[in-house]
Amino acid sequence: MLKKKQCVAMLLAGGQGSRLGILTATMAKPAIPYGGKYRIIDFPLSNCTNSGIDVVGALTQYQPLELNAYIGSGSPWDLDLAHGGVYVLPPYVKGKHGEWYSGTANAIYQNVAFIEQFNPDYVLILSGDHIYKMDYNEMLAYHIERGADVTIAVREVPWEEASRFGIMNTNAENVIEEFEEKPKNPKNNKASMGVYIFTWDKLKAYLTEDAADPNSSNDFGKNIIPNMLRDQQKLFAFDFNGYWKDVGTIESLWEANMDLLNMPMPIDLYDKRWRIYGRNPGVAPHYIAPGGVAHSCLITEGCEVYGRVEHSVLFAGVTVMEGACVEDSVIMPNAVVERGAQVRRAIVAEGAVIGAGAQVGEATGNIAVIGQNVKLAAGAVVAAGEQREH
Amino acid sequence: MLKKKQCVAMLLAGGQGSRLGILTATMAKPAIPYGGKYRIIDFPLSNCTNSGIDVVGALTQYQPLELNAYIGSGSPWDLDLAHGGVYVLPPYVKGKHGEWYSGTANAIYQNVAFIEQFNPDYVLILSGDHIYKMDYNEMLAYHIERGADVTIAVREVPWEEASRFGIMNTNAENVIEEFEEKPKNPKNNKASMGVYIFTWDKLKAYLTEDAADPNSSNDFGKNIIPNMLRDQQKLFAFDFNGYWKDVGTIESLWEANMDLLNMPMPIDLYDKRWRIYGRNPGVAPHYIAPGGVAHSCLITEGCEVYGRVEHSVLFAGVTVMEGACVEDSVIMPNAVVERGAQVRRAIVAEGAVIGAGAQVGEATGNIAVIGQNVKLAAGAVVAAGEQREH
Amino acid sequence: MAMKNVMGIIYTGERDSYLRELTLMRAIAALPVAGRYRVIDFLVSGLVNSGVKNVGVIMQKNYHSLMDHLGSGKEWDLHGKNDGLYILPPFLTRENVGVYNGSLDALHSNSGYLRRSKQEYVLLCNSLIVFNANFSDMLETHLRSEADVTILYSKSPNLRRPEYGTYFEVNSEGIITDVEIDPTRPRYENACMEVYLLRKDLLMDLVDRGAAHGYHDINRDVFQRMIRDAGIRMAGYEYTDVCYRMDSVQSYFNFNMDVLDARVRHSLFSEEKPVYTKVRDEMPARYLEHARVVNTMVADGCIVDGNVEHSMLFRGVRIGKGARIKNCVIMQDSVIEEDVTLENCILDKQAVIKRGGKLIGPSTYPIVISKDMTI
Amino acid sequence: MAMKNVMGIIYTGERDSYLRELTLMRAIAALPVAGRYRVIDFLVSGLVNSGVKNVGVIMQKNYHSLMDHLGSGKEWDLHGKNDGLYILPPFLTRENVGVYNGSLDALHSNSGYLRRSKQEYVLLCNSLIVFNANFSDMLETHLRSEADVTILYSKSPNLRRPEYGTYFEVNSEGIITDVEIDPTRPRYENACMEVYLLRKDLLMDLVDRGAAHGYHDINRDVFQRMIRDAGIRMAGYEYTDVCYRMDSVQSYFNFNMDVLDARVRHSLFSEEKPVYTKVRDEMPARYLEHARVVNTMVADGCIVDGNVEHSMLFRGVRIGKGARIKNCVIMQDSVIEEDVTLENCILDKQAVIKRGGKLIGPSTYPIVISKDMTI
Repeated sequence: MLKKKQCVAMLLAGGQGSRLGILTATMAKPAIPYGGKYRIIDFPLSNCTNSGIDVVGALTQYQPLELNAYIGSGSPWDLDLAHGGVYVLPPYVKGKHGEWYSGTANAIYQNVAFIEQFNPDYVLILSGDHIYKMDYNEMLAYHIERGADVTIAVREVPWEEASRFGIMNTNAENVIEEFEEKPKNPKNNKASMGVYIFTWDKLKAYLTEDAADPNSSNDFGKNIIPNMLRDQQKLFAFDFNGYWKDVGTIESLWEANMDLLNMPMPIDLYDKRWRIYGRNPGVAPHYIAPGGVAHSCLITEGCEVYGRVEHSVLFAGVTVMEGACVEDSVIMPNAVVERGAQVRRAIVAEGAVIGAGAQVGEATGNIAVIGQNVKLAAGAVVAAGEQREH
Repeated sequence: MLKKKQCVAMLLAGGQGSRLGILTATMAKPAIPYGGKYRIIDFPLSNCTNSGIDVVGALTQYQPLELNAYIGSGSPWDLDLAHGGVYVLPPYVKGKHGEWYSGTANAIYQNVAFIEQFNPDYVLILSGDHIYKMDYNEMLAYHIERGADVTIAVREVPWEEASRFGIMNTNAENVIEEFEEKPKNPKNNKASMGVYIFTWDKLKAYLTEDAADPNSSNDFGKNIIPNMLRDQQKLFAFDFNGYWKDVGTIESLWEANMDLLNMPMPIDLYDKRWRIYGRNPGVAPHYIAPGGVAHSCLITEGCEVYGRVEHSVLFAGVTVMEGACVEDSVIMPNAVVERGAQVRRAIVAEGAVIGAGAQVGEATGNIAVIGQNVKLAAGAVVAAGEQREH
Repeated sequence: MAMKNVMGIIYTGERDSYLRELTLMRAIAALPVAGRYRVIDFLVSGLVNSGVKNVGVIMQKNYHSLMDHLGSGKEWDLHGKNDGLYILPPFLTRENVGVYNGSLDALHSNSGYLRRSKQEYVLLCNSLIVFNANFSDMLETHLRSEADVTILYSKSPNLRRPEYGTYFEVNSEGIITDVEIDPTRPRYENACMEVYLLRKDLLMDLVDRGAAHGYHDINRDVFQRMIRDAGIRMAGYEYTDVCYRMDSVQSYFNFNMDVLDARVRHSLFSEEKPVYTKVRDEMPARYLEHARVVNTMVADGCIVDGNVEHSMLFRGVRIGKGARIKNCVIMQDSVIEEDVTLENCILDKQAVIKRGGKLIGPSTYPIVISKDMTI
Repeated sequence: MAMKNVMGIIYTGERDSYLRELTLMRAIAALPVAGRYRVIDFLVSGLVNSGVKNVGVIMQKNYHSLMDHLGSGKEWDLHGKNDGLYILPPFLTRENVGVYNGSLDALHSNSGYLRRSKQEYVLLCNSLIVFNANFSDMLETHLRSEADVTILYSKSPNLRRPEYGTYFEVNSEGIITDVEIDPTRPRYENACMEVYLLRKDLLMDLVDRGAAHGYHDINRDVFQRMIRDAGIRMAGYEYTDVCYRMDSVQSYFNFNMDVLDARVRHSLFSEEKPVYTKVRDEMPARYLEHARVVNTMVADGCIVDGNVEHSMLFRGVRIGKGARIKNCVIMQDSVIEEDVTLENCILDKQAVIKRGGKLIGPSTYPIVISKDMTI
């Protein structure tokens, strides 16, 4: 019934993101708001649609509700197609029993039947927690040209950070000869971006082998790639030089937002030929009142600014009342900063209310976090690095 | 983020349908083909869209893949909306653990957060395994008018069959006073159709109570409705007089298809104001060859008939070769009946091939079934009532 | 009765000469307003929010930008195969190369669409009044009153014009008892909003009869004559929220400036009655180091480094350092270079004001810079 | 290079007078064919199946049914906000009430759309030839040959016409070396299919220059002149599968009858190259007790109780008991009552032949019954 596709994308969107603390208590990591109007998942989805890849299986597991509602029919990304589009794929019962995804490779293995419906030649594996713009089609052409079994996108990281990543040791032709997960003494600084293109037959064979191994942790980095190296399959590295940010921690999420305030922006979100799409809140342009101040910041539609906003990112529907001040902060959708409140170096999650005169965060130190829908009492004080869930 | 809706529909599409034998070995019951071009789930989905109910949560569990691909973005039913539409809802992990739906009520309970997103006043509960046309909006108006807590659609069944159903004992005002599940000596012949409208606040309270009861089987008929009767809530019956068919067994599925060959058809599928929508195979009109014969049958697009088809239903892309004969049978999509084969009183599932000269079924007796993609050898004989899975 | 039994028809062929350059290449319905909308968005969204599932838009001249804007109706969830948004351009057949001679002519040409639609009632609207209504109450009142036609009206001074418009007398039962057309000074404060609710079969009958009499305009030639007829019950339904008529450069300018007022803004844009429009997927507006913006609405995609006061910035506008903007409406993708001074101006799309430029208009007669102009 | 870097433009303003009543109220592109399709479906599906994501359809006169059919492009997955299906009706501005004077004029009017589209190549097509192609090979050949323009041609006798059409001489490298236009008897067997592949910037340049010279038709005035020019490399690409030109009632009739042939049917309709069309959600065709149907295609929604031989039944046709139908094309929703005899007829949509009626035309000149006629 379904049309053959050259390449199908599988997006691992199930990450629990526990290092993001209370921000992921009620939503999956890929659903986290970023950059004033996006969610993290907008980046891989927009990259797919801009690359001409029009079948995306989004593998969800943990807290899929918000992601489900957010993805909906897929129309914001032009993925509401009769022949393809975006499918949300949670684990399901087969025969008499069912099991949750036990690892990244297991998540794909459990969806082999989904992939086979499209009879693809190649499968693109993506993760849902990075900010970057990439033409997967170029990577696919590179993969096909070299007759690779798997191509792994890599980027050079500072040598001193290399030991935090999965490092690819390659020869001069970019053939991967060795893979080291978080090596103490890295021989190379090419880190895996978690973007893989597999020739589907090969991947299927390795997934099947992996599933039969009771000692496997069913993970691409720990099992599939090492097994392929062991068998001397053709593994290539694909160099990527653009902006790439893992937003796995509170600090890195805050930083990724602050990056957009730099001149020039390290990632161009104005490019009409590579738009980042997202679900639109459908509200009026924002309003800066006679007493409002907005400097070096991003403000999107639906906001009302009566106070002062400096070096910050405001999402849709945020209100900053008179005398309030927001600095070096990220204020997520529909949050309210009441009269005279001060928010500094903080992330205020969706729907939170910062009571009049409250103080959140400090001019230096760690990022303070106010959780979703938290109503902070008037005059409350939240220290640097503190997280408020209630 | 989501718009308030007066009424949200929740469609229980997780039925394993074990009484349908090998037909449901690889697909969920609501995905079973019916009537030449429909799937069973097309009926509740089309009823929703025709009734103006534009949020449908489809609760899947068992073999959701085909259903997922079939529902896709929801566009065949005009349910690919930015504000609402159809959502496929499998069980998901909350916090550290997850659980499968343990019963019909549990399936709704696990999706309370989904429903709450739309802040509805009423929730319509549907099941995915009945063939009928019904204006849920009329039932909703009836529910609202009476200030009911729950309204249950009922139909009169022959008295002799009443003991197979859930029977509602009502007073003259259609108030339900007693509910008996499969009573030995029924006092009434009003059977529940498994279509409920609940006032959402009430339903939520009873679901919560039910979830806390470790002895409950978490079922609407066994637990929720009896508990509401116990507490003397306002339960109303809503009479439905149209065609309604449970296609829970091989015999009833076959019968429901044969019903469409009667004159006049017991269910009007020509009505332009109440179309039954489905995913279209997108193939050319069917072709009857110079030697072909078609009598008293339904044939849809993409078929090629070189042989004889009598009193049968042919789905898209079926081929009946020269000298072959199909009688009193249901031939599902893309099946092939080769030269000289005889098919009588049978259901041939999707993609099956009946080899040349084979004989499937008999002119009397039980229905023979050939499973999905089964290749029956030339000259093979399948007796009445037999099921072939390989 | 549910609103899904009502279809909307929007006639977009209004006279537009007082809007000068602004409507040279677009219908009034396609005029950009309030930073990211077009005039027609309010009406289509109002219909959809009320529960209407079938909306026909009658196109007249100049409809390319309107068609492009409405597209498949997807933004309004009007893209189904059943009902949805229907774009009805003038018929050009082998014999007839043409433009409608008026709304009645247009309705007559589209009687096939009317007949095929399954709704029993029609809300017939013009597209030059901006308001954000829920029509459910109007429908209930119409059914209760047993009137043949119910007409929406407003007491807002924004609609009153000398020598232009239709004004009613409405009695205590809501029945229209007298009507004035284009009076020098309107005697009645109830201005017709040109939104008519009636049974579809009655409308089709009126259209047939009107066409047979050689009439062209359904408002003037049919409804207004009917008000004077005995035997036909015309009721008025008062709309009490804000509304604006877009019939001149001045009224267009005033509307955009009024939206800066919280009362007007919150009345037009609220959570219960969202206004949908075509999405551009721009990034949020970016304020640079020297930005000083007050009492202004700013849409996504803008980059502001200058001074802006009491203005409306549409999507993708650039304001350079040192620029001073006051009382301006600046449409999509216009570029204001460094040290420009603008006061009381309307810049159409993609206008460019070069570094150091200065344009100061009178507040009663704003300067209009045409689309794509570079100054 | 991927086909997503190619945009399609379909010009639908072909001359249609030999199609008589069939095109009185519709463009050739909107002619119903093969039981459930319109002529344009084959081309749009072919483009989409080849990987084209952006298709512009230039509308001329008579385009209501075509617009209604294409809708938002959803059936072809061309309904995105990025790329998709663009309907390009003639410009009617405040000054210009008009119809294009030809394809070149139409392209010139739509140069804004061309410019905004991000594809580098254009496949420029006419809409009166029915074929189901995958254009990827043509693109590869074009790139390899380094030709400026590649033109699709066919040796099929179905395209050859006396005194009409364009015919090429093509050398062994695929380069077009001579051209004949409207010859009394074509000397070359290679008939131009009026599908041109070229760089967008070259097309825009040709259109600009053509418009400046007052030309109207891009085929005759631009491409065919260019073939004779030195310095411009025109290549031919042969299409070897079945193709039909819809330029007269007879060719329309023959096409529908030929589809009954398995070779033609399987060439036009295959799993790899599905043809998409607007969906009607009809129930399957229903054969009643007295049905006797042979060598016939039958679409969904039909109810047949009579005798039908060598015919094409569109969706929703009713054939009464005792009726005898032979060599007929019966369009959507037509009703043939009991005991009717029809031979060599084309019934347009919603025609009704009353009980006992008899119409027998000559096979070389089928009788045409217009839409909505009752006989």
